[in-house]
Amino acid sequence: MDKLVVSTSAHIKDSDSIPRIMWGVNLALLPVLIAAVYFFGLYALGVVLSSVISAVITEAVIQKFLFKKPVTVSDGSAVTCGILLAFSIPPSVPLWLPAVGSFVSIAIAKQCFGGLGWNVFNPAMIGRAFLLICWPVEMTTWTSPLDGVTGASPLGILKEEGFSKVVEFFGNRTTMYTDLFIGNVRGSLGETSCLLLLVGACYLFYKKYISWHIPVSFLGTIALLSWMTGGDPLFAILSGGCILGAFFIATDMVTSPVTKTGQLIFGIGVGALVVLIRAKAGYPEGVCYAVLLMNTLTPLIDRYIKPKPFGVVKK
Amino acid sequence: MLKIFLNGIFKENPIFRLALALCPSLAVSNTAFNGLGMGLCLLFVITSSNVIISSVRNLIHPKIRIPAYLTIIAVLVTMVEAFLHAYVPALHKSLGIFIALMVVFAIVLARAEVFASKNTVWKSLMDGLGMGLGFALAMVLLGIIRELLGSGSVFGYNIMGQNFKPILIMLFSPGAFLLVGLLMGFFNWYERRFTKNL
Amino acid sequence: MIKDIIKIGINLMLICLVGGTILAATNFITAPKIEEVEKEAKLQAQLSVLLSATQFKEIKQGFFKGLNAKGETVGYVISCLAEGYSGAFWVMAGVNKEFKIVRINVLTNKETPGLGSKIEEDEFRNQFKGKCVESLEVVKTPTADKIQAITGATISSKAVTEAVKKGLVELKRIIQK
Amino acid sequence: MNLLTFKGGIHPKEEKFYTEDKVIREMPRPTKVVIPLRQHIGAPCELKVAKGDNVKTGQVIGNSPAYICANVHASISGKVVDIASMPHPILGHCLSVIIESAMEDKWVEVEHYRDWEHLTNEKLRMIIKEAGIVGLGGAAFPTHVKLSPPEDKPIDTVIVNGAECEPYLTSDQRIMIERAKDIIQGLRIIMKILSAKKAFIAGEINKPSALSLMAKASKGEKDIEVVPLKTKYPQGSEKQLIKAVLNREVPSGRLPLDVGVVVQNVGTALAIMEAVVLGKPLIDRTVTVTGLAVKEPQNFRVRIGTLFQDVIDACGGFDKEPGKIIMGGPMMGIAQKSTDVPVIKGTSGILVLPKKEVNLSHPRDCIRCGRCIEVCPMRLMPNMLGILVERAKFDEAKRYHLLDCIECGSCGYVCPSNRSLVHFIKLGKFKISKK
Repeated sequence: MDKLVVSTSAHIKDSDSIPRIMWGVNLALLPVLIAAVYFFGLYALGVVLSSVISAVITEAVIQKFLFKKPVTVSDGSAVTCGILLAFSIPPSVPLWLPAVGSFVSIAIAKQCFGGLGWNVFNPAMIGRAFLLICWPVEMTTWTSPLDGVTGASPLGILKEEGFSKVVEFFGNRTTMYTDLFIGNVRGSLGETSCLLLLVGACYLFYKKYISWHIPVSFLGTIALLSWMTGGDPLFAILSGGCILGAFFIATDMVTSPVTKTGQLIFGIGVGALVVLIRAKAGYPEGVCYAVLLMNTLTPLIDRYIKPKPFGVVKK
Repeated sequence: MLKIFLNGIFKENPIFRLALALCPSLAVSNTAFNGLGMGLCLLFVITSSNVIISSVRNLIHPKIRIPAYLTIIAVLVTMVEAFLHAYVPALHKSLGIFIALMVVFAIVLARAEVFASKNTVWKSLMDGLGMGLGFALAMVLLGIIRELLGSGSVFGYNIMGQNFKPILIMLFSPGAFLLVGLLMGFFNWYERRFTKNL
Repeated sequence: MIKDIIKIGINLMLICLVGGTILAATNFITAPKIEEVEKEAKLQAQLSVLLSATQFKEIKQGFFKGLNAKGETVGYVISCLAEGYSGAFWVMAGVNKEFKIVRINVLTNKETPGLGSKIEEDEFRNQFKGKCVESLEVVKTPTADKIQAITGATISSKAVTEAVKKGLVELKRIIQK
Repeated sequence: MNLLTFKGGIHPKEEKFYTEDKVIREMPRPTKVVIPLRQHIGAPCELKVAKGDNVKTGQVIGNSPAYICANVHASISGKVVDIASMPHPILGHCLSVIIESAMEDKWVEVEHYRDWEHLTNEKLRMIIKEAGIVGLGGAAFPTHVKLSPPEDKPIDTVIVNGAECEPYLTSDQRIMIERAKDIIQGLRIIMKILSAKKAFIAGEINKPSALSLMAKASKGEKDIEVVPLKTKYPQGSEKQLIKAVLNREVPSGRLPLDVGVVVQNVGTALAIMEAVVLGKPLIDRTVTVTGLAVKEPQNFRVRIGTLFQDVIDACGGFDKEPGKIIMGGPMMGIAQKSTDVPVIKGTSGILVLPKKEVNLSHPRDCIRCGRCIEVCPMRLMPNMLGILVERAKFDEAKRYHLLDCIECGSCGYVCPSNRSLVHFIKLGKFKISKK
């Protein structure tokens, strides 16, 4: 009787919590991991494990010894970060590479900013950008699924030789779309299988961990802009990291705007930047940098896109 | 006197504590050699500008002190550039525009305004030496770390061996930016620990 | 008020006068030396691509004729501007009398260190030896008669090749006129 | 079916099954009551009795000449044994009159008016003020003040609030089922005072029998309409209710009467009827005693001043070890330190949560998921308010409309980081009011 809890309302709470959401996202990424192992072999599992283990250890060590705060690795956010990083790098990288990337993701992009909730940039994408700058050769060596032959990714062919060569590479348009959709193409570990990415995304929608605003505006903008610039909209969406980025990376709660309108703007911005980078910049793929660039605008969007409070009349 | 000298090296290190002169520290600290060269140039410029400005501080009309200081600094920098070009062309080539840019380095004008214009020649000399040396040491430190991680060597000598995959970002300004940030954090942390023990 | 202005004027004038004098003196000392250094550097650069020559004569801006000790033409040196990945840079190419490349040299480049900057390395440069205009084309696969791009730095490789090719074509036009 | 509602809000587990079928029973007269002199918003009452006095039920023991104030009455007859500062469910401590019960329940003489239609509005307001009636939904704002709108703001509509959107609570629902006719009569009195032309009785659709009984009771009365609302929290909040029923938006910082509406809780309507027609001052109220840790959850008619412990004992005591005792509902109620606090006019329920239902997990930093923004019925940004108050940036928080918050707790309910957003907002309001 003497131990009654006294706290401010509300006294009840729905069941969602940070660990539930983060582990939910991890669960949604599981089918993609299976696809990665199927297409790229057990080595892919090694890459993911190296990334995840490094992320978890980094977070735990920094929280415990540097900041002397409670260790929160069990909430799964470090694991999510590690998986996403591993999914966005080529399958044939040496195993130390994802580990270094995860270290940078967690140490610099996440903990330096104050930990989960305060990071301005998507940690996994910072890790990837770091790796791409530091080891460009390893980060742009793509191997074919199943047989492991290296060569250019579809987007690389598009950049260098034009769209007709891409179609030629796949055989015809139908096989191109099916291969891209199933994931039987060269590309990053977790980017290739649109089908299983969508399966995971459906789970996130079902759990309401993500809303439609960012994915739809992101993919819609890419399709629209590539159609307007004479490209193939379906190819633009299915190739590269678009699907992974739209459903799992750009939708990161911490680094995207909080309001729905803001999220629409964010998605449109990312989409437009992806098309711009693919068309005009040095890289064949631009999801990573597009997301990071829009991350910088998130605080601005949140500052100007606010809900109109109940009963407040616009002057 | 010694205190003024040491002040610039650690307690008010231009890069890590005052966060001044960040532009050159990001741009030309990519190798230890460049860092050292830049550091020595600045050491010369800031020391002589401090000495000259402090010795003429009572002659200059307060209304035009900034243009006057800038003229003095510009003369010194131009001299440095000319001599480097003539006698150390290699360094001149790798430092490039940043030698001329020393004119507008915040740290030089800041010390002139904050310190030299209010203190005696001797004190200003010490301050200039301390600040210059602090800057030079910081630049060499940055240069060593960046060269080691970015090219696997220090002062051109390969250290990391052939299998080392250089961390290329360290050769770019973003890498330097990260490094400066981390070192600043380290210095803050160190000072906080240090003062707590007192 | 007026007194102040005069005072400020004299003040500034004195500073500029003294500063100007010092700079003039500096210039007097260093200018010849700088000229010498620059000349030497240029000669070294030209020599590095056309060893058989001992002196060079400018035939047009950026195009030099290489002469040996006897005053015979042994080849040409072209300095060409390449549009690289992170800005323009100078490439110097030595050409023999048959308009085949002897050597090329990348002078000032800001290409990505460790990647685009590999255009400075011998492995890439040596490919140009003996090539004529027609074989100056970048491919991605190992090749004997063309130029193989550096992995991950196609743009830089292309920039060098294109620049040299352009210079070579121009040189031919000048000489054959 | 497209039911009326507002934008935002949440739908927590209703948990009404504990008590929704339990007929309201009169709780046995307690042996002792503690009646605080402050149970309403406004000026505190002045003491009108002395230690050792004998009082009768319904006797005024505290009143005040201030306008915004409600009289306090003795809720049982007996002897004033002490006047002291006692625990209070909202204020912590408050000067209270402690009455020990006599054998008999003797009432003071009361005047009552079956034919109240002939009374002047002034007289009716007077009766309501004398009876000490306050809003029984929980806010406890003196009702006579609410029924005296300024001349330049005519009231066209009265809404009787039977939404009872808080989980667990069923007292309003039971009143509507058992006293439908009386509520309509109370509403008639309100409409007469305000000369309102139209009245709505609004309730959430999860109480179909209450709504149909209200509809039956108001049959043939053309100006009274029963509106079913979507079951959604906080449907019972005044501003959200007006938005749902009339699609009128109360301007920020203003009152319902600015849009020509007065909202009264069903309990208040009943109390008005009892005061006018039966001459009974507000000495008791319906309280839902519920929660998993209570042995026999009940809807009780409880005398004001009865201690929580006595009420819980009347329900058979605790079934499990209590973890949290809340006055009111789980969303906006106030957690109590002990059971030594009395039932006051604003006590709509006593909710006892067992240990395992108490949320003890630690709050984390905001992860900017935006759920609080989605559910906020006032369309604020609770995440920003929380962070700004945490950093003591109260002026900035004010610019984010901190003062518009109705403290419904929806944001805290959905927050995956488990942040006490209402706590921060209450703190922010307090700090701003101090400035």
